[in-house]
Amino acid sequence: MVLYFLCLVLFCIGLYGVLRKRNIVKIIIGLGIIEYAVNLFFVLLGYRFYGRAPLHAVDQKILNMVDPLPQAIVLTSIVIGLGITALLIAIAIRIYERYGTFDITKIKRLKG
Amino acid sequence: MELHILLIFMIFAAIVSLEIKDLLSSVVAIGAVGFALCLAFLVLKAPDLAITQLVVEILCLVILIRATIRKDLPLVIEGRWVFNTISTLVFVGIFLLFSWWALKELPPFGKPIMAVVRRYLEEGLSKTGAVNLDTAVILDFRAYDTLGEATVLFTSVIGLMAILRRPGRKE
Amino acid sequence: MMLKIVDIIPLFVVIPLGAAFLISILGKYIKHASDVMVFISSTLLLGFSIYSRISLGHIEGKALVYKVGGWVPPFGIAMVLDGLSSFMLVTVNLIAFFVMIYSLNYMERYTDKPKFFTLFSLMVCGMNGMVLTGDIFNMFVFLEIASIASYALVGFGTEAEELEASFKYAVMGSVASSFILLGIAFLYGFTSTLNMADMARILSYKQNMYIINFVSVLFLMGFGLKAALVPFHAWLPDAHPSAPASISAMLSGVLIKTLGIYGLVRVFFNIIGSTKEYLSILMFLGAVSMLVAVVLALSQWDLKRLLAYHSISQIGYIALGIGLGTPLGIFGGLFHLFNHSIFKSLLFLNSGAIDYTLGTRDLRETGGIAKVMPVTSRTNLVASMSIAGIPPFNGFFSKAIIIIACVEAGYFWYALCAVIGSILTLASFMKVQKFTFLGTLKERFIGVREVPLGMRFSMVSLAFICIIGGLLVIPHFRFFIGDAMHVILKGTGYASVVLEASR
Amino acid sequence: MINNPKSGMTLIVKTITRLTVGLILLFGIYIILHGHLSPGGGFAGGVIVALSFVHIMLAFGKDVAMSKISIGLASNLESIGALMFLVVALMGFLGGAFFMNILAKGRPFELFSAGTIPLSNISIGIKVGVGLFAIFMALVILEGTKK
Repeated sequence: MVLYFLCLVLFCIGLYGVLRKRNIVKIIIGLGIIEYAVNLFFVLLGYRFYGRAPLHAVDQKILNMVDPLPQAIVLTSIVIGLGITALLIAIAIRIYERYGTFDITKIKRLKG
Repeated sequence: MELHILLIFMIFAAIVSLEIKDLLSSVVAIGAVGFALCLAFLVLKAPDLAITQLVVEILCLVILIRATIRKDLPLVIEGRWVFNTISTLVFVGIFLLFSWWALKELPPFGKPIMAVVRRYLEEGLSKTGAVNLDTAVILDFRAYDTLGEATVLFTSVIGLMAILRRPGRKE
Repeated sequence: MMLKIVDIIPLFVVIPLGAAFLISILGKYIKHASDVMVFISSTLLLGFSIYSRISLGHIEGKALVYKVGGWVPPFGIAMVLDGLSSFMLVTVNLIAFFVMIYSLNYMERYTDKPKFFTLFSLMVCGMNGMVLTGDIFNMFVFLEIASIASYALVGFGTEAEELEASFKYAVMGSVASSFILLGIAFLYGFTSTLNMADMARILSYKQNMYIINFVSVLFLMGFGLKAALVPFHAWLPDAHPSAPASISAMLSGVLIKTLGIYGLVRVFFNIIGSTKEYLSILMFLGAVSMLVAVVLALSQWDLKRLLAYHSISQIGYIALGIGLGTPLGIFGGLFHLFNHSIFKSLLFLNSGAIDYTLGTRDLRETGGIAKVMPVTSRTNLVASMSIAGIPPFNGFFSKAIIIIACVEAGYFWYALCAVIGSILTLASFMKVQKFTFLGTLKERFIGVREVPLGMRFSMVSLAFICIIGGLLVIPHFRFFIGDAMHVILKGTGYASVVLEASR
Repeated sequence: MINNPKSGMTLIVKTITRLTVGLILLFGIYIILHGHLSPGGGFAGGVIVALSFVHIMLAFGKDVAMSKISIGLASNLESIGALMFLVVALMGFLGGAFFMNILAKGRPFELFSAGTIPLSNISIGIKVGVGLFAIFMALVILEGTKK
């Protein structure tokens, strides 16, 4: 129960970073923290006390395996996070090339 | 118990990575959060995820450092956004308060109700032949997800190359 | 050869995917390979979606379930084709077909056309996949494909404003996706299944738990941000104007509806089960975004930014219509969703044509191009009439139905907001007509010629659909939207229909 | 060309890289092939393969890595990997449903078992490996071509 709550605290730190920070790289880092928190929350849901990794052993019959479904989902979510981070960094580099700064308060050519 | 330590370390490292002035050290701090997450996956008996998270984390760090190191960056100046800070903190506070009640109704930690997954565990080896049930779920029971997943990565590579191409428009 | 409809369902995702992968290889080597391949894939998709809509119309109120990988649904992923998803398929592929023909000519101004068409068909694949799947995590994955493709497409011109707009859009979009994924995590922990029908069945047993309200707030924030309802609309006025015209037509016309409104409807009506409070929140958000966005649009001088604000206000109409929950209201909301995607993409294509020839989008600089560009001005006139709700055009019918439904359901204030909204829309589009098409032609635009054939063809055919759009109301064609309305009205009955169909 | 002092890092890094790059690539291929037996799989193995190329590029500088794989070849290989995965999926059509695992499942703990899972793993491994290297190359090339 406490673990779930700590996970959501990490989620909120990432959210704070995204909404509050002025530097583009810090915003990307905030998004990374949000991705980590959601992934950890998913795997925490699938954990089982005294569980074993979801791999069959050659000789023995393992009964108490951990839930493999969240693991499949978090694998997908990690790679989605990598895709988004790579795209955001590419945009950030091009913005730095055009505006000369990473500070979003100075990147204000869009009006209205 | 060690999960609690790992989580508190991750929270502390996340705060450090957001608040520190120098960009490069904040990137290194986010690396620390990623490696702690990889350790947490190992403790939670998810070896597949630990490998993937570790390796993806390294690539993320290399790309992030690539983006921040060449620039002669002044130290990050913090703005006086009073209203923005208050509204974010109020939103975060309400969110955490309501989430505490919602978390009470989830099944307790460590005792998941594995309604659908029970069949994966029983038939995983016989139906798909894969020893690693995680791969059996990814590439056979829910292979359509992985097709979407490969497309997401393909889209981000093509999108990245589209954004980084040199002459944007023909004059 | 009566092709069984069930076998077509995976083709909606495989065709655009195959086209995208082939275009990215052959596009560099063969001169027109990307144009030919994207044309074939769009025509096939449009044909299949109309075929599926008509043939599904005959099987009243039943869903078709395709078991991916041969697994029975709760254990594998199921693709569900019912009234609502086939209606959304037709909308998506119709607009994608015309925008594709338009961008064959329009994208000459940009370098690297094959990459554009790869990302375009990936976006269509993401939307088709999201509309078709019966699995909630799979919906998230395809939502991500469509979103990432649209982030890259918004920044396709690599100018300073476009990069800034695409960065803001990408950050807001990823935050929304993380909220949606957190909601999915809570639902998985609570019901331990990912199949939407299975989840709806389990949730109907465990009623009025506190966690359901928390999860629906998460989903409201996530899908509301994708649909640009008012508190979350900040990214849309920046993202749509700076995208290439054909992409802003796709974004405003279809993307915010498929990712936003369809997601909200599926989650709130079919999985969680809509109670009074959710509907009233949805209606309130709709009414507020209707008024706020129209008032903001009045003061805009950039043509595409003005159109972007109108997108937010029209999404407010759709949210208001569907939020009523009454059969007439939902019918009006869905009908307006179809109409809005037609005339809003036509308006963006017109602004693209003006930008293509004159090079500027500012209303103060353009003037009197009716004489020089006859086709664009006539189609723009048709589109402005139908967005403002003038009788013979399709916009009038859907707005009238929504207003009547509001009055019938007793929400006079919302009906009044809808009327005021459409009057202000008419006012701002009169301004557009006056400043761009009437008035005196500036001397530096004398030598301007009409846009090439491809752009003219798609603009004229969209204007034609605007004119005949009103026919969907008469009983013979009513099944086109009626099936989608029945799916929404059945609410959590969706679970029994899908589970029975997947036996 | 290999050890001109100007491009890439110092000589010590280059000699160590010459030793370790082969092992990293081999380890990545091992993880891809044994995806259905031991933890890891197409994604993890692909990223390790990408990291081995990035390792060469960081140590030896841009042009050495470019001589091995140019960015055009990289994006072509990536699309081919994605097409292979789509073909494996479409092969399922013969057996009935879209992603059906139609090949023989074989004995559980063999390398060639579990039907189409190793094929999918290989195609994903190629796609992820080459695609992520193409990302890194695009980032590095952008720096080179200033206005």
